[in-house]
Amino acid sequence: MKMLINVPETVVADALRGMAAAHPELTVDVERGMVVRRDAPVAGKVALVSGGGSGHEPLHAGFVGPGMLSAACPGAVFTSPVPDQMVRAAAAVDSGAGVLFVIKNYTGDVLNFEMAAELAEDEGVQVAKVLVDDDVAVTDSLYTAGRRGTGGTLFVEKIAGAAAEEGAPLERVEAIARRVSARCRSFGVALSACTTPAKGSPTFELPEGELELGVGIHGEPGRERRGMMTSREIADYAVDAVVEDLRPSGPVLALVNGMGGTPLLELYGFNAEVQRVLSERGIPVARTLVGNYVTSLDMAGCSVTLCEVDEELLRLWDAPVRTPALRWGR
Amino acid sequence: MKMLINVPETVVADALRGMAAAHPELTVDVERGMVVRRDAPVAGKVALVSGGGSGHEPLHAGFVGPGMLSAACPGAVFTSPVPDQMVRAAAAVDSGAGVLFVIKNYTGDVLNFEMAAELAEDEGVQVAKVLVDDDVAVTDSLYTAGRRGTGGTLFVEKIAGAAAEEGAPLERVEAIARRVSARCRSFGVALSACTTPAKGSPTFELPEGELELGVGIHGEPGRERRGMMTSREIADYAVDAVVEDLRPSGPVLALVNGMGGTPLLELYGFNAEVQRVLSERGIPVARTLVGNYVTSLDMAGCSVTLCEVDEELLRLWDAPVRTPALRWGR
Amino acid sequence: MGMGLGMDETFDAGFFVRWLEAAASAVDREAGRLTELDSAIGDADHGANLKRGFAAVAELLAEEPPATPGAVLVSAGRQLISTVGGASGPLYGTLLRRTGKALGEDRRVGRERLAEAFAVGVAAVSQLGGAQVGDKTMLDALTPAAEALRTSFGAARTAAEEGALATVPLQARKGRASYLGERSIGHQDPGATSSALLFAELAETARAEGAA
Amino acid sequence: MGMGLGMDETFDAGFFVRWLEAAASAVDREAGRLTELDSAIGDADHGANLKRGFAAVAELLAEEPPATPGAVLVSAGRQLISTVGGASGPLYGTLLRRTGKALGEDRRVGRERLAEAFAVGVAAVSQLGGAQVGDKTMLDALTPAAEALRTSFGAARTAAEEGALATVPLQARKGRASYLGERSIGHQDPGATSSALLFAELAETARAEGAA
Ligand SMILES: Nc1ncnc2c1ncn2[C@@H]1O[C@H](COP(=O)(O)OP(=O)(O)O)[C@@H](O)[C@H]1O
Ligand SMILES: Nc1ncnc2c1ncn2[C@@H]1O[C@H](COP(=O)(O)OP(=O)(O)O)[C@@H](O)[C@H]1O
Ligand SMILES: [Mg+2]
Ligand SMILES: [Mg+2]
Ligand SMILES: [Mg+2]
Ligand SMILES: [Mg+2]
Repeated sequence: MKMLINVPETVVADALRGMAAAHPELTVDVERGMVVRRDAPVAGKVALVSGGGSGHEPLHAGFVGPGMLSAACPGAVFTSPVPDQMVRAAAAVDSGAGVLFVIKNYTGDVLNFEMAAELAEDEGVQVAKVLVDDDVAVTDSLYTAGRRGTGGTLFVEKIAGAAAEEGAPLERVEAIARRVSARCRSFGVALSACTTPAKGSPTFELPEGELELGVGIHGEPGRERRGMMTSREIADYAVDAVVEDLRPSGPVLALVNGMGGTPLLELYGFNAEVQRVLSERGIPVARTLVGNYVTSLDMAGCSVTLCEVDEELLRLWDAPVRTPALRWGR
Repeated sequence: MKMLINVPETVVADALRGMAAAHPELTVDVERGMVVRRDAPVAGKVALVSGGGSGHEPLHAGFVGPGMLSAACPGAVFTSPVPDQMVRAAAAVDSGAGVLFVIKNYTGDVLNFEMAAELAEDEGVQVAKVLVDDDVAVTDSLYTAGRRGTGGTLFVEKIAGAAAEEGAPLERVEAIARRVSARCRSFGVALSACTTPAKGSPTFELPEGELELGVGIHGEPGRERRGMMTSREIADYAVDAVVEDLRPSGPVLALVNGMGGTPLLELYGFNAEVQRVLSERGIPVARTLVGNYVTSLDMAGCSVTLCEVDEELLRLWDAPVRTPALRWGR
Repeated sequence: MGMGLGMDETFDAGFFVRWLEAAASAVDREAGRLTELDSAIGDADHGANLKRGFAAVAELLAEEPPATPGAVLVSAGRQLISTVGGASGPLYGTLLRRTGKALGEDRRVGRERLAEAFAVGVAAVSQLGGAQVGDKTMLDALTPAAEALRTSFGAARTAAEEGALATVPLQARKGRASYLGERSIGHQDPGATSSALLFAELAETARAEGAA
Repeated sequence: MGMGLGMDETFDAGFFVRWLEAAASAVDREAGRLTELDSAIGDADHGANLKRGFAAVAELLAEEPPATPGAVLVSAGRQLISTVGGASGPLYGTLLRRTGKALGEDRRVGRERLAEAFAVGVAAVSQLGGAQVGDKTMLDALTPAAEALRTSFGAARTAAEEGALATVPLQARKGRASYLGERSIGHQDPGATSSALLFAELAETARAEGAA
């Protein structure tokens, strides 16, 4: 498998250096593994810190900026960051108003962020935490590590980020983040496996005529493997999986997300099918976002995330955001 | 080769329907194959119309909006649009101030846009044209169809679009577009071939340990094929190819572009190497844009475009833009 | 050959409609091969392009059959321009449109008259695309075919086929294949191949109606 | 065995440094295999994770060798937490840190004392990650190994190895492999495998110094 890299060991540091050059509006600390809003700490504002394994770009570092994250801590590829990163990031962005950790539900992320929270609190930072576990492909039971965090992260980070930007106190930002997290569900589909730089070959075998339904963003297998399906069939399956779990009673935000290797042309076409299913199911769509936002390296495939919103959450979604990957409003 | 599609025949129409759903701020005419700024025609403003084969998304439709294109005409995959599309788009966006056609230099695009220009002028629209031919991998001689248009298109559309938005008359918008086009050069590298929906298998053979230096955005071969190179070596080769042709004497804008299948993580890492070479060559970089902007379906690889700018062009680059794929300023 | 038909046999609009319908079928049948050829030295769409265009031509002609040979070709040419795109759309569209225009308003035209009109159409293609015989394009089939049509439909077919085959050793100087430089040598040009297909169907249509 | 050393043989800080250096080499050597195992039921990074972490441990210990066995383990554990990430970083980090803490400040510790401390460390791992023996995690190797260490280093090595092998038929209930459900059956757990590696190196280090 060919990659546009030097050596696997330096991919994350190289990417951070490249990001620093492209985004002078961010402070990128390559050594300490963190990307920080240049104007942080913002006086009186609650800070949001997230992070996770690399390989899901633009998540999380591409979401740092006014209206969204205060800092992101990228780990090695598919490996959660270490507590030191989050502790330093929290110290860098805390204005005294406290810090919300946005944590995707993976054993590694949870353990490292929890350790970081303890250490940061020891240093006098007030820390709240929100867990994102939106992937309905995993049964949330005692027999699993629980649902995985995927596309819902974008909604949590954007909406809670907007609340923080408006000046909401930590408790309220945390409550909003939890509300969003509770109302997000996702389902992912892989058409091809991803290849990590360290391994250099696909992380799982997906024969030519098959796809993986319910894949995770690290190439974790999902519900089942099937013969190739059309865009229409995939949309039916994915949207139904999400809707059956979420059972929305009001309008939703829709994220039609690419896993990294699927062309935007196909993704937009897939969105047409997603919208068709949603309309057939009578679910009103307030806003739709199409693109590669929560990726899995070069994996071909897509995911659908729905987030049920009330007026307040929709207003916060529409609020201005200025980050490398999400940008709107003034 | 698996794709997230229904049938090859409908991919472009499907994508346009999906785009319409995601972007209520655009008018998408699926039947007539055009994506138009919702507020067009804008009184007194010169309009910009571009287009080309599909498969290069977000180019061009993703660049429609205030500060950039007035309309885009997507053709079939890798096939230039037909004149009827551009004639209708010109009619839809012309306020009387005239229309600039931004044309990538491919035989098909040139012929179809030229026919469209004649027909539009017959209908009373004043049409100016700018040709983008920035790909230094092709020798510009009597023995070729001339240099291809690739990443430079983004600079031409953005900067000329900003001039039009400011109220510059057609002559001036055209002059600026030509100035940008004359000062843009690109070089592309493929790590894997792309697969068109119609063909269903890679459009060229690229063995595992090799890459194609100087590839075009339709998978056209370039200067040479070599054994796999590191990000560092590729940056040296690509930047030098561009710089030797452009010979900039002032600051440049840099576009570090993904071909579609290369993860953003790798692309940012590649940018670090591009910046290193530029700094070694003593070329100041005014702005850098990293991402998948001028793609070639699922091709893995990258391209580097440099655009030498003076103060005016830089100011126009920085001017506000509000499109699905490029968005900044207020 | 002959079949009792003389030198001054003429063809009406229906003949040209039947030819273009046959061409549409042939292009549909051979689309994969044309795309395959275009994949080697182009962008793998030539078959899909012509399939889309000729299907639209056949549909249009079935809906609104024009009254004269010239009108059939002009209308088919316009339809190709409006539906194909790429390089081949304007070029084939111009070929048919200009050939049709050269035929004027006559309700029936003879082969030699057609050959002359085709020469006009081919010249227009050369002017539009700036290519000459030997540049490894459709002109390498069209030019000798139009010339040989002065002799017979069969000769035109053979000339087009030979012209297409003769593109194999050439280095492309126009169109997308020109980017390949020397690497374009050894491949048959897709456009010349589709041109040969059109002339083969023309000869077949004529033969089916007893003409040579 | 024996080699003239009695039951009450004790080990100093240097012994633990040598063990962790040997572990770093072993992890470096076996990184590909660990990643391969993690690729089957995880995310293909376990080898790279531990390689990075143990290299950092070896470097730290070479630069600032702590004076007591407990300090060596605490410092190594902290370094793992600070450099590994993922699930295994906090878990292995906690194992060593809590084992080290349990050893207190003594300059030399005996095997039985070490076994007791390990039991404390293993319990901390279980508490932190919420996993039990049988969940197909590193605990399936660590728990029997800590227990067997009461008998001998060799017994601990064997127990860890058997524990790792015994994960093959299990269905994972914790960590990333749990997403696989039944599909996790038939694969050996990468974390249990690396745990076995650590106890193998512990036994080797002890053997090289004449202990059993
Ligand atoms: N300048 C030209 N003059 C004549 N024919 C050309 C020219 N450029 C391209 N062609 C013909 O067009 C064919 C390619 O058509 P097609 O694949 O449909 O368009 P595109 O190259 O835009 O993808 C070539 O094989 C060649 O025969
Ligand atoms: N909750 C847990 N308790 C104990 N061990 C665990 C737990 N979750 C995962 N592990 C161990 O961690 C190993 C995976 O480590 P690693 O691949 O480095 O981290 P990650 O799963 O975050 O990629 C698994 O093979 C398993 O032995
Ligand atoms: Mg991991
Ligand atoms: Mg084409
Ligand atoms: Mg072609
Ligand atoms: Mg792992």
